[in-house]
Amino acid sequence: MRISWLIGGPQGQGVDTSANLFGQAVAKAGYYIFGNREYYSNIKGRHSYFQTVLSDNPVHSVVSYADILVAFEPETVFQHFDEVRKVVIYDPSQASVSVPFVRSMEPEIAEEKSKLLENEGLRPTVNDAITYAVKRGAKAIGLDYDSIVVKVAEEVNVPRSVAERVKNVAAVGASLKVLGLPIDGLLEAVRNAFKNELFIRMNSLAAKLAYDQVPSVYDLKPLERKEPRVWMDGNTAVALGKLAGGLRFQSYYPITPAADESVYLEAVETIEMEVNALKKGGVIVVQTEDELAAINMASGAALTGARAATSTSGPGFSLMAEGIGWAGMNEVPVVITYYMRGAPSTGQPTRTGQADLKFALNVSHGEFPRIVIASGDHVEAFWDAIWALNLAERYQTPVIHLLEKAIANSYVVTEESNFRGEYVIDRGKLVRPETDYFPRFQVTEDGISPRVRLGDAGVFYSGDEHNEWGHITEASTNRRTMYEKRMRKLETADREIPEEKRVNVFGEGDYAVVTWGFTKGAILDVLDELQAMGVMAIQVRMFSPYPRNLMRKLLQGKKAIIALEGNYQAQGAEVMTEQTGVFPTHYVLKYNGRLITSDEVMEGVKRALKGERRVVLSAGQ
Amino acid sequence: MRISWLIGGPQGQGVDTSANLFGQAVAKAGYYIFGNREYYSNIKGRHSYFQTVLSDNPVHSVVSYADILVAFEPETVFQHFDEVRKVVIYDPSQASVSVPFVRSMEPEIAEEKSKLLENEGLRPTVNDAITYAVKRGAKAIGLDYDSIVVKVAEEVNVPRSVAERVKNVAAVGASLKVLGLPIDGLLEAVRNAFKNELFIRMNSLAAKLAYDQVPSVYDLKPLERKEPRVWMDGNTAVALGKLAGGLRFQSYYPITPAADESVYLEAVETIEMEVNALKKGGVIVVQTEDELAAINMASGAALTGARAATSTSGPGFSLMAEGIGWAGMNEVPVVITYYMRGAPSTGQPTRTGQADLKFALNVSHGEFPRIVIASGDHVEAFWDAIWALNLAERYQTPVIHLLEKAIANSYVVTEESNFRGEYVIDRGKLVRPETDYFPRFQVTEDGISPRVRLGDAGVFYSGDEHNEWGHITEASTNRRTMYEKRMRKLETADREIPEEKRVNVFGEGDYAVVTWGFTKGAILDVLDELQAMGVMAIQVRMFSPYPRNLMRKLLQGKKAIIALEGNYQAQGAEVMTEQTGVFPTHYVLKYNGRLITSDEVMEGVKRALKGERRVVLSAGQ
Amino acid sequence: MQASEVKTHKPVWSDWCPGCGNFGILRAEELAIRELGLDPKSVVVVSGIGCSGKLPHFMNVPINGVHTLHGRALAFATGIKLANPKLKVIVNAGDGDALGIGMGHFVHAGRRNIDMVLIVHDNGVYALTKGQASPTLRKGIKTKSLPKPNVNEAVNPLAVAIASGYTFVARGYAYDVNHLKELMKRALNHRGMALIDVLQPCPTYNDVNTKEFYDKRVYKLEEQKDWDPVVRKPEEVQEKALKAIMKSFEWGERIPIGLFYQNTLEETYEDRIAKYIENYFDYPPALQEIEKDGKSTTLMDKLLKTRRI
Amino acid sequence: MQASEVKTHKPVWSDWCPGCGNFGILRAEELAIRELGLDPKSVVVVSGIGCSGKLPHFMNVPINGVHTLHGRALAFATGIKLANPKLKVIVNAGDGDALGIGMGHFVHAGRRNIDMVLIVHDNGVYALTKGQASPTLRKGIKTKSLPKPNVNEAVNPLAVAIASGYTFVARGYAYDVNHLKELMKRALNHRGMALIDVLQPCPTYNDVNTKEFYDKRVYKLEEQKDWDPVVRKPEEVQEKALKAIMKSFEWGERIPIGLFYQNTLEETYEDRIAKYIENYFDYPPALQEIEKDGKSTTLMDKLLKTRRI
Ligand SMILES: Cc1ncc(C[n+]2csc(CCOP(=O)(O)OP(=O)(O)O)c2C)c(N)n1
Ligand SMILES: Cc1ncc(C[n+]2csc(CCOP(=O)(O)OP(=O)(O)O)c2C)c(N)n1
Ligand code: SF4
Ligand code: SF4
Ligand SMILES: [Mg+2]
Ligand SMILES: [Mg+2]
Repeated sequence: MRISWLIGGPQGQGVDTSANLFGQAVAKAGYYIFGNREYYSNIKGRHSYFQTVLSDNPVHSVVSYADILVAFEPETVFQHFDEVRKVVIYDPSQASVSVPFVRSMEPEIAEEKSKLLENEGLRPTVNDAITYAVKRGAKAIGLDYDSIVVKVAEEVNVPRSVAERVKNVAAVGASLKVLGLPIDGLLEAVRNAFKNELFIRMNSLAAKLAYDQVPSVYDLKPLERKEPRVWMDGNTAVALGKLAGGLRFQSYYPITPAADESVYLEAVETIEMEVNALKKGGVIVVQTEDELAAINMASGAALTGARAATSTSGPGFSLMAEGIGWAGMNEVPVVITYYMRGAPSTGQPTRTGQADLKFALNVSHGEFPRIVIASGDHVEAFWDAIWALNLAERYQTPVIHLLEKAIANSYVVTEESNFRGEYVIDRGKLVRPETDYFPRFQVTEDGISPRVRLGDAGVFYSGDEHNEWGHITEASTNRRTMYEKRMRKLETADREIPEEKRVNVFGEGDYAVVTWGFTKGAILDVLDELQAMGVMAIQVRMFSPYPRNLMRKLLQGKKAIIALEGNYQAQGAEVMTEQTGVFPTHYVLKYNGRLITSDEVMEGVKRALKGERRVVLSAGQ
Repeated sequence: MRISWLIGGPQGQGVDTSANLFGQAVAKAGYYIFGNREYYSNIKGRHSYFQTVLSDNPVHSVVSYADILVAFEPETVFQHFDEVRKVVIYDPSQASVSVPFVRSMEPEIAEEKSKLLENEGLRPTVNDAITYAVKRGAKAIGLDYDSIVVKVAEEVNVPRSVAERVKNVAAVGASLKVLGLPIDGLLEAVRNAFKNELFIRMNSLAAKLAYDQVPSVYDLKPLERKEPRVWMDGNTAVALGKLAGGLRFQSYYPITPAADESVYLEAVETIEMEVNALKKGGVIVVQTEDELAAINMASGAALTGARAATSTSGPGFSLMAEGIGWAGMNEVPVVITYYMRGAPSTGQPTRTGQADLKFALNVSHGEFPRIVIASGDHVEAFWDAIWALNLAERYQTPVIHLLEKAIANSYVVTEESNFRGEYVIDRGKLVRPETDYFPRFQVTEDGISPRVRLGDAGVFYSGDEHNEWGHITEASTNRRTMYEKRMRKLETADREIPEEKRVNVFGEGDYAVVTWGFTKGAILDVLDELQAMGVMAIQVRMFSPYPRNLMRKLLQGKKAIIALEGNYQAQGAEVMTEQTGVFPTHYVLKYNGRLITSDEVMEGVKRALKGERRVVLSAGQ
Repeated sequence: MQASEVKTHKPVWSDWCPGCGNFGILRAEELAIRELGLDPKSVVVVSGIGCSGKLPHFMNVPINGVHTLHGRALAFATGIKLANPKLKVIVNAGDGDALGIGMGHFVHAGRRNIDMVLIVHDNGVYALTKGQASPTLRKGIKTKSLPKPNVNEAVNPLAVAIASGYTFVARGYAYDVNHLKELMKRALNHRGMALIDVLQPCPTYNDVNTKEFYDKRVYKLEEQKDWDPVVRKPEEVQEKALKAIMKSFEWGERIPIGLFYQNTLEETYEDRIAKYIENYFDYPPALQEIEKDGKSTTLMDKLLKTRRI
Repeated sequence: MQASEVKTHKPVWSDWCPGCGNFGILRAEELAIRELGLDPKSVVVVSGIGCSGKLPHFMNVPINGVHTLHGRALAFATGIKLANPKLKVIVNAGDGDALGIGMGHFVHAGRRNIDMVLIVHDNGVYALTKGQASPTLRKGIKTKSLPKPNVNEAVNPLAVAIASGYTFVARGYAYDVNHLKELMKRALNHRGMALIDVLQPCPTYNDVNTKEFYDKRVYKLEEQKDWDPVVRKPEEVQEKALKAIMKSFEWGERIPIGLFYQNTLEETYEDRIAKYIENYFDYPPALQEIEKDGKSTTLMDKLLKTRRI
C-alpha cells in the first residue's frame, strides 16, 4: 500500500505547516512517510507544493501522481489537475476562476495547462480542471472553506482575515477523513506546532469542521510501531552525522538548499561529550562573507586539529575551487558538503539536479587526491557525513560529500535505530610532536604523513610546491617526490577501502541499472517489480577512488546496462566508462529539475528494455 | 644538426638579455631556434637559465642536455655540470667555490648535486664539477671574465661595479666563437638591444674580448634564408592571433605565465583596420581586481558585441569557475586563454604543467557546452586563438584555449608566412533586430539562437533558468527545452567541425603515441626516429567536442597505445577512454615541472615498447 | 509549449512580497528613465542575485536586463560599459550582493570612477535566502529571522564608497518614490561612479528597519539650508568628503537621505582610456566592424613585421 | 634526495631583492615576537601570495607558517583563530593581496573584530608578478615597471579599515625597524582586529615610493603632542574615528606613521561566541577530544530523540 498526498498553495501561506501537520498525524498513526517539497526561488506568492507518500512499509521516494490532491486556491488546481488519481479536494466557491486571473502562474505553465484542457474541449477554469480529473476517475470533494472560516471567526472571535489562515489546516483535517484515519493525531500535532493558544483553538476547530464535512474514501487503520521512529530531512541528517563524527567547526555562506544544515548546527551551540574533565564541547558555525572565505576558514580550522567542514551548493562550490586545491596541496582534512541543485549558474536554486558530479571529481587545477562520495538517501547521508570526516582525516585531503536538493529538502519517517550504532572516529596519523620544528610532509610509503596541530610545533604550509618541512622548493626531484607522495594517498585509499563499501548492489539479474544519489530511493521502492523483470541495480556511492574492479565484475556479461541519472550527459556513466571501459547500453535520464519518481524508474527501464536507447523522463510540475 | 646551448645565472642579472642576444645572433646567421626559459618564482637572486636549441632545420623543443653550457657564476656550474656534453664555459677564478657557499641554491639541489660528485670521489666545488663534465667528454673552457671586466672598465671609463654587468654578454661572445660563427650578428643585436651608447660600447667590447679569448669547437657557417622569419614566444603568438581574430576587449588579473599576453595587447592600443569611415579601432585591456571580475567583465563586454577574452593560469581559472558557468547558461561568446603551470594550488608558478585538462573540461557546476582546445606549438597557438574566438561566437558558449607555460615562455624562430594567411571571422548568428524586445534564446534546431548586441533591442539575460525572452521561469517543461537547446549546440559543433581538424596525425605505424599540447613539438623533433620504429603520433587538439569517431578509427588495431603526457594521471588518456572505451597500453609521463624533451620522448617510447607499463621522465633542473 | 509560439514579450509578474520596498525602487527607476527621456534600448540594467536581483525582469520598459551572479553585478557592468560607453548602465544589487560577497568589486569600482549608477537595495537581510543578517544590519540587532542577535558590526556603505573614490554618493528611501526618482535622475546625469544606497524595508524578514521605523526618522539633506555636498573646486575635495563621511555616521533618531557627496571634477575611467585609444567614444569595441566578407579587417602586417628577426 | 634523510629544519634563504623593505618587516616581526616573550609555537603567521607572502618561511623562530592563497590569508587566519583562540595569529599580506583581490575579506575582518594582527606590505606594486600597479599606488603615478601612468585611484587602507570596524589602525615604515617593532608589539597586545599598513619600498619595481621618498616625508604621530588616538569612552568612538580618517588623508610632503586609531572597548568576535558556547576559550574546537578508543565521544542520544515522531 502506498498513497500519494499532495497539497499546494502560494509560498508563505502555510503549505509547509499543513504538510508537516499532515505528516505528523499520519506518522503518529504508524505509517512510514516520504515527503518532498517543491517551491520556487521566491519568498511569497509563487506556487509551492508538498507531496507526502505514506505507506505501511518504508518508503524512499515520490511518485509522479497524486492519489489525493488538496487545494485551497485555484493555482494548485491548475498546476496539478492532470496528476490526480483518486481524490481532489478543492474550494467550490472558486470554480469559475480561470487561468488568466492567476497572475502568479508562469506564462509557460498557464499555456501548457490551458492547452491540456482545451484538447479535451474544456475551458481553463477551476471547474473544468476538476471535470478533467473526474473524467479520469478521480472523486471531487468540494470543501466549503468559507463556511469553516466564518465559523472559526465566530467561535474564536477573531476577524475573518485572521481566520482565513486556517484553510490549510482545514485541508489537512479533510485529508485525514478521506484516508479514514482518526483526527486525534492531527489535533495533537496542532497543539505541538503552535505556541499561541488562540491559534491552537482556531486550527483545531477548523480541522474538526473540515473532518466532519467530507466522506472517507480510504479505510486506513492506525498501525503498531515496534520501535521509535524519527522524522529526518536531508539537511538535518547530515548535520547530525557531522556532530556524531566530531565536527567542531563549520563555515558557510547562505545558499539554497545547503544553508539549513548550518542553521541547524548553529542552534546546537553546546555539545555534550563523554570526556572526563570539561564535559561540554561546542561547534563553531561562522557565516562568512562569501564561499571563498568559507572553504579557506574551514581549512584554517582543520589545521588546528578541529574537525572542519563547509556546506554549499553549486555556485558556492564553484567559488571554492581554488581553496579546495590549496587543501589538496597542503593535505588538509576538510569536508565539503555539496548539495546539488538545478545548474548551471544560478540555474534553478530550489529544484533538484544531479549534474555536478564531474565538476566535483575534477575541481580545481592540477592533480591531488579528491575523495568524492555520494549518498543515496537520508540514512546514508547521516553515515556518510561521519565517513567523510574520517576519510578526510585518514587520507589528509579534501572530501566532497555529494547530496541533492532532493535529499536535503525531503524527509523520511523511519526507525530511529537507523541512526544509532557505533560512531567510529579515525583521526589517522594525528600526532603530538616533541620537537620545536616538525616536518609536516614526511615522505612515507603510503603517502600519508604524520600530522600535528598548529600550536604543537613549528610547522609550515604552502600552496607552492614544498619540501617535507612545508617550505617552498622548486627542485625538480623534490617536485616529483612530493607529487607522487600526494597521489599515493589515493592509491592507498583505493587499497584500504573495500570496494563493496563503495557500491550498493540491489537484487540480481541479467540487466543492470547503474545509478547514484537520490535515485537509489526510487529504485528501492520498485525493487520487487524490477527483480521480477530480471533487473538488478547498482548504486555507486564513492566515485573517487572509484570501485573499478568490483564494477567491472558487476557489469560483466550483462545483457543491458542502463544508466539512470538526474542529468543530461549521464555523468556517472561517463565516469564508469573512463574507469572500466564499459559503456552503458541505454540511458534513462531526467533533468527538468524534479525528482525521479519510482514509477518513472519503471517506465524508463521498460522503455529502455523495449529498445529506446535514450529515455528522457519529465514528470513533475 | 642540432646544438643545445644553455646559459644560467641569478635571476635579474642579465641571463635573459644574453640569451636573447645569442638567439638573435644565431637567427641572423640563418639558423632555426627553439628557446626556453626556466626560472624561479622569484624576482632576484634565484637560479634561472635559458636553453637555446639551434638547427639548420625547424626545431620545436628542447633536449635534456647542454652541448654548450655557459656559466659566469658557480650556481650554474653546480646545477648543470651533469648535463654538459661538449663544452663548458666557466670562470676559472671561481674554481674553488663550493656548494655550501652558494646560498641561493635550494638545500635539496645542493645535496643532490653534492652527492653526484661524491659518488665519483669528487668534492662539491666548481673545479670538481668541471672535472666531472670533462671526465664525461666535455671540453672545459675557462673564460677570464675578470680581465674582460677590467679592460672594459678601463677602456670605457666606468667603475668596475658597472662593468661587472658585461659578463653575460662576454659569455655570448665566447659562445659564438665556440660555434665558429662570426661575431657581427651579436654586435648588431647589441646595438639594437641597448639604447644607451655607453652600454653598447661596453657590451660590444666585452663580446669581442671574449670572442678572441676562446677557441672554436664547432664550425658553423651562416646559412641562406629564403623568406623572412619571426621570433615568436607563446604569449605573443596568442596576442597576435587574438588581434587577427578581432579581439576588442581583454580583461586580466596579473598571473604568471599569462600576464605577458595582456601586457602585449595593452601596448598595442590603437589598431589599424580595413574599414571605411573610422579607420582605427582599439582593444581595451583592463587590469581587474581579481579573476572573478576578469571573467565577468569579459562576459559583459561580449554581450555588447565586442569580441572578448580573458587570459589566466590555474589559480585564476579556479576563481573563474562560477563566471564560466554564467557564460554557459547565458550563451556568451567568451574566450578563456588558459596557460597551465605547475599545479595544484600556487604550485610551481613558473614551471610548466599539463594537469588542468579535466578541470577545464568540467569547470563549473552543471552542464553546458564547454569547448576546449589545446595548442601544440607557437604557430598552432596563433591560429587557435583565432579559432577560439570564432568557435565562441558561432556556438555562443565559452571556449577554453589551453596552453602551457612551456609554450608561453618559450620561443621559436620560424617563417613569418606561418602566421600569414586568411584570417577567417565567423560571427555566427549575430543579427540586428527590428523590434523593441528581442527573444534572445529562441529555440532552434541546431540549438543556436540569433543574437543581438545589448543596446540594439530590449533583451534579457539571467543565470537562472530562463525562457526564450531571457526571463526566469521554473516550469519543468521549459527547463527541459532550454537545457536541451543549450546542449544541442555541442552536438551541432560536433557535427560541423571536421574531426580531422581536431586531431593531428604524424606518420603511420602499428604503434601509436597519443599526446596533446606542447609535447607535439618534442615528437616532431624525433619523428623520423619514431617512424623508423613503426611509431606514429596522434595529437588531440580539441577535447570538447571530442573527435570520438576518428580517434576510435585511429586507435583500432594498434599494437601499443602510449599515452605521452605532462601529468600524473594521464588525463588526456582518461578522456580518451571515457570517449572511446579504449585504454592506453603504456604511459610515458612527466610531472616534475620541466618540459618533456625530444630525447625523453625517444627514451620513454623505447622503454614502453620494451615492456615498462609506466615510464616516468624526470630530466631538467 | 514554447515561447517561440508566442513571440511577444509579456511583462513578468513581480513576485516580491506585498509591501516590499523593492516596488518603490522599481517605480522610481522606471520613472527616472522615462523622465530623462533616455532611449530604453540603450539602457542596461545589471543586477545581482537576491530579491533585488530580479528587478530588471520586472521593468515595464524595453530596457536591457542582465541578471548576473551573486556579488558580481559591478564586474559585468564594467565590461558592458567599457565595451560600449554609449550605453547607460545601471546596477541594482542587494546589500548582501554589493557589500557582502561583492565588497571587493564595490571598492574597486570606486577606484575606477566609471560612468555608471549603482543602486543598493539596503534591507539589512539576505532576503532571498530567508533572512540572514546582511552587512548593513547593525551588531546586536535581532530581526525575526535571526536565531540570535547579529554578531557582526555593520558596514557603512556611504563612508566606504567615499573612501574608495565614488564621485556621487547618496542615500534614498524606497517609500519616498519621488525623492528617490530625483536622486536617480541626478545620479544618471552625473559623469562618474554613483552610489545610491536605498533604505528598503523588507516586511517579511526585517521587522526592525520597517516603514514605521524609517518614516519617523528619515529627513532630507536637501532641506537643510547649509548642506552643499558638491565639490566644484579641487581644494574642496577633502573637506567635502570628510563632511560627507561624518554625515554618513548619523544614524539613530534622525537618518539623513539625499545627496551626501558629489565630485564633478574627476575624470572618468573612460576619459583615461580615450587618452590612449583614438576614437574610443565614437567607435568603441562593441561597434567596430571586425569582419568583412567573412574575413578579418584587422591589419596584421605591421605587427608581424615587428617580430622579424 | 629526500628531506627525510636530513630531518633537521634548515633556515630558508630569504630570496628577496637586496635592499627590499620586506627585510625590515621580517626583522621587526621576529623582534616583536621575541620581546613580548610569546611562545613561538603558539604563534601562527599566515600569509598570502606575493614577495610578502614568503615571509613566514624566512622567520628564524619556530613559529607556525601558513602560506596561503592570493587574497585569502585573512580567511584562513579567521578559521585558525576561531578554532583555537589560544593561538596568536599574525597575517602578512601584500597590498595587492590584502587590498586588491582580498578587499572583501579585508572589510569583513573589520566587521568581526577578531583578535588578530594584519600587516600589509604596502609597496604600491604587484611585485612578484613584475610590478603592475597595486591598489595603493596613486593615480597618474608611473613607476618604472608601468608602461603608462596608473589609471586607477588609490585606496586609503587606513580609512577603509576604520570605516569597516578595525579597532587598531596604524601605519609603519619598513626602514624604521624599531618603531615598527613597537607598533607590532602594541598591535599584538591589542585585543581585537589590528591593521598595520607598512610603507615598504620595493627598490626593484617602485622607483617612486623609495627609501629616499619616505625618509624625508615620514614623521611619527607619537611625537605630536596633541595626538591621542585611543578611544577610552564610548562617546569618543565617532570623534576619534573621524579624526583618524582625516589624518589618514595626509599624504604629500609629510606622511604620518604610528597609531591612528585604537578602540579598546569593543568586544571581540570570540567574546561574542563565548556567550553561546560554554568553555569556548578553555576548550576550543581544536582541543576537544572528539575520539576515545576509536569511537566518538559526542553524545547523540538527546539530539536524536528530538527528532522522534
Ligand atoms: C555564490 C552564491 N552564493 C550564495 C548564493 C545564494 N544567495 C541567493 S540570494 C542571496 C542573498 C541575497 O541577499 P541580498 O544580496 O541582500 O539581496 P536581497 O535578497 O536582500 O535583495 C544568496 C546568499 C548565490 N546565489 N550565489
Ligand atoms: C588567484 C591568483 N591570481 C593571481 C596570482 C598571481 N600573483 C602572484 S603574486 C601576485 C601579486 C603580488 O602583489 P602583492 O600582493 O602586492 O604582493 P607583493 O609581491 O607586492 O609583496 C599575483 C597577482 C595568484 N597567485 N593567484
Ligand atoms: S523577502 Fe523581503 S526583500 Fe524579498 S520580496 Fe519579500 S519583502 Fe521584499
Ligand atoms: S620585487 Fe620588490 S618587493 Fe619583491 S623582493 Fe624585490 S624589492 Fe622586495
Ligand atoms: Mg538584502
Ligand atoms: Mg605589493
